[in-house]
Amino acid sequence: MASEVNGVDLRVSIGSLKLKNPVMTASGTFGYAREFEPYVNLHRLGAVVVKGISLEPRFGNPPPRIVETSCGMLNAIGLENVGVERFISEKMETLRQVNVPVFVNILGDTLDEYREIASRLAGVEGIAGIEVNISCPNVKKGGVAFGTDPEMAAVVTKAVKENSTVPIMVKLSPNVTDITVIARAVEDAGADAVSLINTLIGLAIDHRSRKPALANVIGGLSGPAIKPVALRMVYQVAQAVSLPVIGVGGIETTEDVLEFMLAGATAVQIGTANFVNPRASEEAVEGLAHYVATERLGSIREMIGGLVLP
Amino acid sequence: MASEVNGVDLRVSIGSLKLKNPVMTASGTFGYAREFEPYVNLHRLGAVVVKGISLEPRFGNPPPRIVETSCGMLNAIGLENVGVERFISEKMETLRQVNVPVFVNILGDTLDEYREIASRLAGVEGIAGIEVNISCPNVKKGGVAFGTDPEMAAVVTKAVKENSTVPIMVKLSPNVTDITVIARAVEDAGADAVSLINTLIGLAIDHRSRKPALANVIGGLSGPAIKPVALRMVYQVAQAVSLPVIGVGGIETTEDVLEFMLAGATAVQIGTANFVNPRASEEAVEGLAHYVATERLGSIREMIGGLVLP
Amino acid sequence: MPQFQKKTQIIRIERFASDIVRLTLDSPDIASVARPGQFVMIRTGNGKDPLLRRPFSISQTSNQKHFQILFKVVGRGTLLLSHCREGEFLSVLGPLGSGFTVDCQRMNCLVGGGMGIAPLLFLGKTLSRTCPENSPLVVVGSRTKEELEPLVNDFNEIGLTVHPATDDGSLGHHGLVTDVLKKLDLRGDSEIFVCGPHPMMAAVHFFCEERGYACQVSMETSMACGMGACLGCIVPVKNGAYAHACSDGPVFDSKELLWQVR
Amino acid sequence: MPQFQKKTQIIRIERFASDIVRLTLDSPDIASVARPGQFVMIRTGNGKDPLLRRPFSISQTSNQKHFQILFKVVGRGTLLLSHCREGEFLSVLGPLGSGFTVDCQRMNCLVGGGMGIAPLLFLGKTLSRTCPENSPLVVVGSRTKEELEPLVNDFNEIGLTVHPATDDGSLGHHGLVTDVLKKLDLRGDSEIFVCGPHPMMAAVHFFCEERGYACQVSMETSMACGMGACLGCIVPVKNGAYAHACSDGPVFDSKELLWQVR
Ligand SMILES: Cc1cc2nc3c(=O)[nH]c(=O)nc-3n(C[C@H](O)[C@H](O)[C@H](O)COP(=O)(O)OP(=O)(O)OC[C@H]3O[C@@H](n4cnc5c(N)ncnc54)[C@H](O)[C@@H]3O)c2cc1C
Ligand SMILES: Cc1cc2nc3c(=O)[nH]c(=O)nc-3n(C[C@H](O)[C@H](O)[C@H](O)COP(=O)(O)OP(=O)(O)OC[C@H]3O[C@@H](n4cnc5c(N)ncnc54)[C@H](O)[C@@H]3O)c2cc1C
Ligand SMILES: Cc1cc2nc3c(=O)[nH]c(=O)nc-3n(C[C@H](O)[C@H](O)[C@H](O)COP(=O)(O)O)c2cc1C
Ligand SMILES: Cc1cc2nc3c(=O)[nH]c(=O)nc-3n(C[C@H](O)[C@H](O)[C@H](O)COP(=O)(O)O)c2cc1C
Ligand code: FES
Ligand code: FES
Repeated sequence: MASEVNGVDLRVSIGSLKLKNPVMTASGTFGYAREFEPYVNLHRLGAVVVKGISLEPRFGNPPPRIVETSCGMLNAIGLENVGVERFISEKMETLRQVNVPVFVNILGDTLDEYREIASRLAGVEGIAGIEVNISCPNVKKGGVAFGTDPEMAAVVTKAVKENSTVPIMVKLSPNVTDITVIARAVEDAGADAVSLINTLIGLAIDHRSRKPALANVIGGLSGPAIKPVALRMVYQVAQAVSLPVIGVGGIETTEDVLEFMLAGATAVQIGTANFVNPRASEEAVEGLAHYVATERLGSIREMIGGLVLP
Repeated sequence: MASEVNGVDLRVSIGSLKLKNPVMTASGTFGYAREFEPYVNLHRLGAVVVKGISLEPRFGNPPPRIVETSCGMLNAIGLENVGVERFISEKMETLRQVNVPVFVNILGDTLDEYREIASRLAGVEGIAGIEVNISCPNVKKGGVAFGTDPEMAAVVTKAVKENSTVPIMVKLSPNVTDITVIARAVEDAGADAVSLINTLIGLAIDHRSRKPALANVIGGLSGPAIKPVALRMVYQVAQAVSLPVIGVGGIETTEDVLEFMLAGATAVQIGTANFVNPRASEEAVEGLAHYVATERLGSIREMIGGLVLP
Repeated sequence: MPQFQKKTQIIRIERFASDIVRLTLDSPDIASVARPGQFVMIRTGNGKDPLLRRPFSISQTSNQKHFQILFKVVGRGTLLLSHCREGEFLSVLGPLGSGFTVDCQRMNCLVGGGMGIAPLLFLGKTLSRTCPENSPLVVVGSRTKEELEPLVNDFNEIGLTVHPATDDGSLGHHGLVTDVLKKLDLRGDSEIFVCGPHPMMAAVHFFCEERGYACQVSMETSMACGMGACLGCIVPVKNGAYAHACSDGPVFDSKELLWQVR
Repeated sequence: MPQFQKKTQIIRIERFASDIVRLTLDSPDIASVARPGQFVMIRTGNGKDPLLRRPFSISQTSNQKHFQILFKVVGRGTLLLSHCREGEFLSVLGPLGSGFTVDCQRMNCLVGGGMGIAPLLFLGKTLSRTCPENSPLVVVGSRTKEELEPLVNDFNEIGLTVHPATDDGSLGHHGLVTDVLKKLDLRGDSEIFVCGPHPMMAAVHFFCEERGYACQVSMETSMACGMGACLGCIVPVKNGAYAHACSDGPVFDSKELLWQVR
């Protein structure tokens, strides 16, 4: 694995895992990576996080599932996925051929489901890490409750950690009063990293039909609109925990990545921007390399938490 | 007071207060109303809510206080205001000359301050109602704590209610896990209405200077970016309480107003949009009148909570 | 299948009606590999609002160099696009999705309504070339002559006979394309290729099912990515499951889909 | 004071450098009441991003019909504005803020740097008309001749003598406008009107304080509303308080403000 781009040091660590650069792709926005092969040299990315996987296959929510909002979008995919077995037999097969660390995003409706899916993934070749989705707002059971209650968040973290053979990253919900409380709870429970934020819960209405724009009524808000909230939460969490913090939310450009790193992120995930510019992630890697070179930094790690307070 | 625009019934009630239409302006975005006289026929609005008033005058935060974000803006004005005494002697003087119901937005760092400011305003001529800001994220003490804790929110509500001679509307913070809990708490404590949402807490960073874009570091996010979150919370709160709900957040056009009313709002407040289009509020009144007429509604009230679920 | 993200230059703008525009874009990469039924995702502005790309069928290609899209202004994205000037560049992703599958042995019939005619032009052209012995029938309908005539002319230029229908009777049959379709003398082995408003496609599907014709439909849904990544663009299929319009489609065998009987 | 929200037509676009543009806008309402030092708030696009209007000084008016703004492309808003075409309409709020206060008895001297020259053209014109006996001195500086010369010509046309300075020495003094100012033979009752980058205005303020000259500065801050409603546009004044650039200013007596000694 090439650890440097053009001789520039972009490496960062997430627990025991070394990434060649801090640019990851966000779950649910990058498919199973192969969709982006026409556009991106996947091996140049820091890591990819695949679409959320549950124990059993899910059909997901009925249409419409997405709607655009001002500088953002709402989605209520409802966690459509092939289930862990087919994920391992079909998707991992092709993912292994891509020379990039793969994080598997997992979710469950019950503690047992989290435990089972983690055990099932344990030891599967080619999985670099697990991202535990405790925050998805779309499924009524499970998701919301786990991510908004520090105790439940801790219990899930522990269950997954105990059954995993790779570093685990817990993905936090922004729909809480104090995200640092949840972050500290999952840190204490053994998480190797936290990623944030998942989507903000939102609603869109079509005034003509007087109906919700999404069949599921509510959905998750993502994109540039939420960036200020994500950046604030990353800043708060980075000060509250000593784990690596992975910044997510409205990131599209190199400048966005730099801002999240200044706020305290060790790495970032690019989400909705992949839809607009499929090359966003690779362009950010290139941009960071350029930045480190022109600013003559020893490494990109110098940016982490480098925010200068007034 | 003309209760109909072009013979169309736009009237709504907030507690004992009858408004000629549901379009209000949001605190902090409409000055003391007179600033908008060149652009708006103020007497055509449902009501205006003035900038937040504290017991003592406040200078507010140092600059920069505002920064634009994607489809939104962050502000950290820090509640600059002339204090309740000068507000009464200077600002109310001119506000009384405008033929429109005036809500005074109040805030305090302590329970006593809320109580005192409410008593001081009690009986002052020309005040139609009080909006209690328990949600401002900019002042370290008071604001955040009151608005995110149901008990504190209730205590403040009760204190203001007991000392007020006019209907009180409590303005809720969106930076909470479950806004319906707070809404129910202030309902039980005697609020006449709830308004929501105040700004989402956000952060912007200038990657060149590596500094926060605002001197206060964090600020409040407003504008179209937050509309889906506001709409969702209005929808949730309208189902949870039987008080009138006043919708705020990213509202600019007639269509936006209709969407908030469908979600359950009895009235709305237009905020950031006033900066972009100072005529936004009056245009929304005109748009609603047109809508009621062309859709042949008995009154605009038919829209309240009219969302059609799939 | 090759896919590209390209800045393509607008080399021609045609306005068929106040709200109907055809753009000719210069992109040898996309034009040379595109197949009928495929689409592109286009950024309609440079800012972050509108945020997402918009999907448009590839409506014709020429000389393996240019391709066209034909669209109607229905919202902010298409409005922005309609304000573009010749010489400007648009960011385009494509070609995306599966195309139509054609069988020269069958009696082929293209049925298009409104902007659904766009991909059928490309299909008609390809059919005339690949099945020279077997000209497809073409039934297309639109609101009015003004917007339909240029497209009818394009079909005629390829040498295809068109049965037009308009809502106002200003060109061809006064009424629905489905009326026209039903009156055609179709062979038992007919395959109908249909693209248009959902109710029209449903009607054609049921008609084909009744008659035992094969039927391919091109489905429109909201799309965020166009490449199978967001899972937003679903269409209901049998057994409560969903197919993805962008990657499994947009062209489907109509029998695979779940149609609401109206 | 009258203020308007108007759709104004762009009747002329001049490009002085790749990133410096002057627009002439048609608005009798605004042009006929505007005073030097006032500004307008302009929507730079039709979408919601960029969201806020951008402030620009009124740089000249003519015939009570047209007014001009002169701007430099520094970000997304100004970039969008620079792409406008003649004939298009821009939404403008104005005229806003207080203007310069002039006293014909004093020796008046206009000092401008970069885009800060914009409002001084208007001021120069007004001074020539209202104080015909007493031509003001004009000291203006910019990066290079290319962008400064058209403005110098405009001052010359009003009959004013200009002392130019450029960063690269391509026109006039090679260096800062403050160097030029310091070498001028100024009377004790001089009043300096200054607009430009903050460090330049601070330097001029301290210079005036030292010499006992009156000094009016035009302050630039971020602004959301331009009309005193948002309280976002503050400049620090004495005693820890703040003034609002849009409504108390943008023109201030420099002695009222808090200047950081550099
Ligand atoms: C595969 C595919 C191919 C398409 N090909 C063409 C084409 O060749 N020509 C053409 O004119 N249009 C085509 N469309 C539809 C086109 O993508 C939409 O009209 C466009 O996205 C609308 O964007 P907007 O910003 O103008 O409208 P928006 O502001 O996004 O929406 C305005 C209105 O249009 C409706 N709308 C939005 N998207 C769609 C959609 N996909 N289908 C139906 N209604 C929609 C919305 O519900 C809303 O009422 C195609 C769609 C798909 C999925
Ligand atoms: C009263 C007033 C009058 C003005 N008159 C003129 C004028 O006549 N000609 C002219 O070219 N400009 C003038 N400006 C500045 C002009 O408003 C900004 O350049 C413009 O808002 C930048 O918008 P943008 O979207 O291009 O840049 P943004 O994307 O908003 O910002 C790009 C960069 O410019 C900086 N910037 C933004 N606003 C300002 C500002 N107000 N002052 C200094 N730096 C800023 C930002 O910090 C950022 O680094 C004036 C400002 C004020 C307050
Ligand atoms: C269409 C879509 C699907 C998503 N699916 C998942 C998912 O399966 N699991 C998850 O943890 N997050 C999911 N997310 C959330 C993103 O990973 C990310 O946290 C969020 O979109 C914010 O980042 P962005 O603004 O860059 O998109 C999804 C987001 C979108 C837009
Ligand atoms: C510049 C600014 C100042 C504000 N000041 C106050 C205030 O003093 N009191 C208050 O309750 N809300 C204040 N708000 C919040 C608004 O009233 C409103 O709740 C919020 O901006 C969301 O609505 P919008 O998206 O329409 O702006 C302020 C908002 C802005 C942008
Ligand atoms: S549009 Fe994203 S999966 Fe089809
Ligand atoms: S810009 Fe809003 S108060 Fe000055």
